[in-house]
Amino acid sequence: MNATANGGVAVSVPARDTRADLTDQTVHAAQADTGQVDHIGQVDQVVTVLREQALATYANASHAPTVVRVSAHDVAVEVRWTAEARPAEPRQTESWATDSRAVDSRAVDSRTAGSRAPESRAPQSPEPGAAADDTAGRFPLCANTVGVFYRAPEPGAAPFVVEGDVIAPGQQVAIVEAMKLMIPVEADRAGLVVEFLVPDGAPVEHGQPVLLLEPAR
Amino acid sequence: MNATANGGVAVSVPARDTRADLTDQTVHAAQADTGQVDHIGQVDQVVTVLREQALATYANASHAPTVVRVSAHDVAVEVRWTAEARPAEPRQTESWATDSRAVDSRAVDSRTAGSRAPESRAPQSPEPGAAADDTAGRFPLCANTVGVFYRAPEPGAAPFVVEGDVIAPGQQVAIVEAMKLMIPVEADRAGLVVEFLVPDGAPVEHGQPVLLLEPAR
Amino acid sequence: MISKVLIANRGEIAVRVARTCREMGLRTVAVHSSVDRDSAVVRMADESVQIGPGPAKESYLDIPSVIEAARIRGADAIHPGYGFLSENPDFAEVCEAEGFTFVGPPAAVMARLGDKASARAIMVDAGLPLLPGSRDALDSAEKAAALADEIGYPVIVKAVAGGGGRGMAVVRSAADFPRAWAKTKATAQAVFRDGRLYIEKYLDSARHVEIQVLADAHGACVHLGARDCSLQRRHQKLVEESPAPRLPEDTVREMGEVAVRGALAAGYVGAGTFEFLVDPDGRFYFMEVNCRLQVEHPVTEMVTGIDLVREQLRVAAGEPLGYGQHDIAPRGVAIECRVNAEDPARDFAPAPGLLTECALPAGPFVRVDTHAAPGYRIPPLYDSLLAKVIVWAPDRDQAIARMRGALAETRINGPGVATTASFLRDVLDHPRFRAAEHDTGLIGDLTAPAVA
Amino acid sequence: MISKVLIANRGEIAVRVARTCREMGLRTVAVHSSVDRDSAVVRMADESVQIGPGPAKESYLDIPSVIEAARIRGADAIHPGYGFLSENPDFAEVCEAEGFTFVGPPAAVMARLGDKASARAIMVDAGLPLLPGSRDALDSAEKAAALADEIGYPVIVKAVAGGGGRGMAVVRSAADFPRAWAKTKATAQAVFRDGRLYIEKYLDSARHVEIQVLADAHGACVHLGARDCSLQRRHQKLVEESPAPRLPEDTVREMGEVAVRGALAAGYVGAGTFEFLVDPDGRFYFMEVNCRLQVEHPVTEMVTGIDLVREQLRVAAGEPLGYGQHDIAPRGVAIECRVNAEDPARDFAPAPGLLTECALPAGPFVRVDTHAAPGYRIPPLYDSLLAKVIVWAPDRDQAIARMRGALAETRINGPGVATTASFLRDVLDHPRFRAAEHDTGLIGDLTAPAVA
Repeated sequence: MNATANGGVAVSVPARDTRADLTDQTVHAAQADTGQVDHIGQVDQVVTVLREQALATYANASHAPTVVRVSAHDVAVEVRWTAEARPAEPRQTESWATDSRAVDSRAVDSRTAGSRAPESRAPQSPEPGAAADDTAGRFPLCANTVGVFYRAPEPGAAPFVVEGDVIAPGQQVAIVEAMKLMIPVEADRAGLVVEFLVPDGAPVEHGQPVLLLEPAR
Repeated sequence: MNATANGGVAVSVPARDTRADLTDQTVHAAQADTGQVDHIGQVDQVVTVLREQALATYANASHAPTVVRVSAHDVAVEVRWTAEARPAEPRQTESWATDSRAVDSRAVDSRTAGSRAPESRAPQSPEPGAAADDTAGRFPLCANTVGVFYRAPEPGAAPFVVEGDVIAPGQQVAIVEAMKLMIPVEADRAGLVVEFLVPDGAPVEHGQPVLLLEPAR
Repeated sequence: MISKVLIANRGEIAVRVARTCREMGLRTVAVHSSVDRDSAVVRMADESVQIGPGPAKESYLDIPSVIEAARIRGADAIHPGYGFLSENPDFAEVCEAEGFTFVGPPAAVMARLGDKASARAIMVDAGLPLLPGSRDALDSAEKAAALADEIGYPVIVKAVAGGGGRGMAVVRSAADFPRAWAKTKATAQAVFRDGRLYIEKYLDSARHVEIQVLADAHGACVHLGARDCSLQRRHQKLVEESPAPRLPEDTVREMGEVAVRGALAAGYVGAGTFEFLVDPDGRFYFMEVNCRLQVEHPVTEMVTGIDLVREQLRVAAGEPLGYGQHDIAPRGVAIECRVNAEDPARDFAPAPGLLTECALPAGPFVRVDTHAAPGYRIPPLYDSLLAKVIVWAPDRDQAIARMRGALAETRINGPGVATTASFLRDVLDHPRFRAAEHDTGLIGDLTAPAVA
Repeated sequence: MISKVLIANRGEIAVRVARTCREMGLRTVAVHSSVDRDSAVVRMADESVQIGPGPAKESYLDIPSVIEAARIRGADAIHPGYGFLSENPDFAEVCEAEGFTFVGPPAAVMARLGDKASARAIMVDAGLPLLPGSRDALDSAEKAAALADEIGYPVIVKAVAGGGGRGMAVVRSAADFPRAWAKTKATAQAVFRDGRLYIEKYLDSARHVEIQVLADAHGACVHLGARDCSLQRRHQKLVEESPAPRLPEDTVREMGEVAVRGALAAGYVGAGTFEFLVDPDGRFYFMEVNCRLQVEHPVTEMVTGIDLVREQLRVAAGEPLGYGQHDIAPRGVAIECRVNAEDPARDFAPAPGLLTECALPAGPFVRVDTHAAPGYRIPPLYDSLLAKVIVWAPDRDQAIARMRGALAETRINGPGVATTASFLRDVLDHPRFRAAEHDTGLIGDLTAPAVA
């Protein structure tokens, strides 16, 4: 962006409207009301800059935006993508990967967690080998039934596993009590226990992440 | 379009599917309310630049966007794709140019024609100087009121104009009879009469193309 | 006989009329401005004609274009909807002269009832109660003040040529009278170029209650009960219901009887509405006749089961009503909320734009009349009514609960778009509305800045 | 008292139940499979619990998961909708045992009525007419043939354990009987591992007419008139209406009376449906009781004004009905069409997929019950019911015209998606349906390949 672009190029992420189910994250740049770009050649240059900025914004967003709009003075570029038509093979998928979700799910209520749950009854974890940030490679273990989550086989007993333990595939790490049945929660793959995502004795739903693991080194 | 035509830069009017509200490829330029870009040649150049920018944005996006909008001053180009009707090869976009539409409008029924009618009561014509096929530069003259279209001032009289005539801005070319009033249809700009699009004595609606013209050489 | 109806309107009412025409096997012609070329009624109608550019004056209000559209499409009847040309006696007259059946009362009846003075004269003769007042213009401030003393304060001074809330002043004491009179006269002279004034008793706490009547061309006339339209914001109705809550049955019957008497006296044919003010003691006063379908007609339909547009068309075609007052049996309670594209946070400024989301309520006893859908672009040129949400229930509490749920389901969004949906929910929750103790002042109280 | 209701279902009925709960001020818990996590009821409910993966067996049919969901969310009542667990006496029993109010009849009543033999015994004792037949299993082909001679051909041979159209054979003459008996016995043994058979009189031209009953826990019971559900395709209802057309009022009243008598005899509580076959002479025969809300319950709601889900919840909470038979005053005609995601052009194969367009009808006296919306992806795992379009009108002709219009407004599209909407329009146009002379064979006649 050249020196004439001092009208301000705002790139901001507005808070999501609580009612707008169809809207997604929006990266939006406010329009500058003043200033003029005089010559066509200059317009071309400015638009080129804006376009590159728009696409770079898209590429670097942690989640796929649906609208990117950048403008300077009275020149603007806006690009929209529809939610349904997400690419099958996105180059940037890694940055949108689900790794952060398991971590986030502590904070979200059960409803939101439920809506993110994986499809299968078997414990699942997101795509391995994802991005290289500090949660790299972490994956959740999910409850396979609705019920009450317990870390120990009975009150007062030692927990099945604790943070820092390395667990093996098939190893029992917790139980979910459903209609007085004690249903074991077992690891589907090996890993190091990073953190429990659900407190002892808390209700869980099917597919809710209960344990955060990382690859055992 | 001449220097006085600063009321709007219509790159095209979208074809309307009778049922699909959301669909249809649309190449649309926002109407300029103020006369910031004064000369039509300049508008043409600006639109060309913006259009190329829009298509470049599309081509360089890692995923197909659904809307690309670029604007400079009060001139804008917006390109939309629907999820269903995404072009396989975005470089074909230039074939969406409007030239063929005026010709097609002979075939469409009045309802469709109505749906393509320009917004203003003043006769309008599409953007000149587009692609270089054999209909290059042709533009329609539209009825400005609902009524019955007549080519001659009275039954048996000679028609106001015939195919091949060169007409001047303001020249009467036909009449529309509405509630026994004879409302003249006048040319808004000079041109060579290529063809009448509506038979003598046929009903027409507001905005319906009645005459096809091409620039007088 | 009618076989093809031109719908001389737009928006939800055009769709509403088209639906009934379709059910009756009548062909439809939609007319539209260039802005509305992709509108719902254009898609729904059998044929359409673009009659002009966006501004209503050059399209929906342009009589020659509407008439010519009817002619070139071979329509034999014209339904005017509400607003636009619906209460224009000239239009009704041109329709008649040009051989089209106007779906509404005869032009001459419309003209008589559209003029305040002649309407009042007809209704007084028919025995309808009017607010105490002068009825006719008073030629001096002294005479007016004497009359005001006689009928008792507060009184309202009104311009004969007034309307839309302008050219009127409420006077609460004899001391204030001369000044208010002079000031209103000056305003009337300036605004309407007609300084004539009259006075009426002013009701501080009044409810707006109206009676729907239906009359055929053979002398039969029935009423379909009352609608309470007291929930208004600056004379715009927001919420309407039928029956009128907390209004004794006897009062409603009496209002219905005088409305029928008035309609017969005026030679009314078609669907019409008699507006009354009702004071806190249940006394009612005739205000005016609306010579057309009302926006709020669905609440009457929901409680009576009668399709008013169907009846309009039948009567316009010369058919007899075929039923009498004793056949009308309203059931339950219906409420309508008008969802407008207005922003309550910005003093109800119009908030048009593209609807990226348009989820409307549905389910048991919920009706929506609208022209909106996802992808619809609300043009800024016309009125802001976007959708009417109507519910029915056996009683008022259930109807309110149902409406709250329906409004909660309503999700209308888009860049720049705002609606009154959530404001309406707040209104429904107001204790005075819940208790049906509201009057026409409620919304003013709700939205007015708090004063000490 | 009920204050929080878990809705143990999905699709349109879950939305339907949630709406009434909301209107009654009851909190709602939606349960859903992982596939349905973004469904309409999940958005509408106050809370939601994912109870399992997509397959219904591991989610909607998994009793422990549903019960546990109710427990962890503190629900005090469970509404089962229709299908899934709604007629499972074990589920009703577990609900009772675990301290949840099951919104339906008591488990023991459901068990008795769910068993054909015990249901028939109760109803015979209560004086309901049954088709002539053996009622109980017959232990030899000879005895069966003798009985068939006695009741007269045609007869139908049915497996005691049969259902869903399997394990039955129509026999038209004594000569064919032995072979049909042997073959049906072999099929029954193979399919149901139970070779017991019984026989009944077979009606060639029968209408399926059912009576809606409502009973409280204090011995009060009313019926809400009849529904005609004769328009079926392979035992799947497509179009339902109330009242049953061309059925004399006396017949309907008599059917209603015996249904109430049967419900009281069975100790029924809640909303239930008595199914009858009606022969061309107007004689009716009890078939079975459906111990739940029916898919077609809206047509009864539209003519009576009674919200059946509300009544179910009130009765389940122990409230008395509070009204008697003379308070029920059906008005007009209601018709329901089931819009299924099936392709009539491919023998009604399921046609699920993403809905890129989902425009549903609206307007006067049109109701839509659905969970679908633009952007909804119909999962292939569950039944194909996408939307129920219900209309009301003063008479049947107007109702049919209104339904035709409503179906014409229905635009549901998406890659791979097909619906029965236009097929239903054709059905409505069939002269036999128009004349109400159709029976359960009409759709078979419509869709069967023409034979010489």
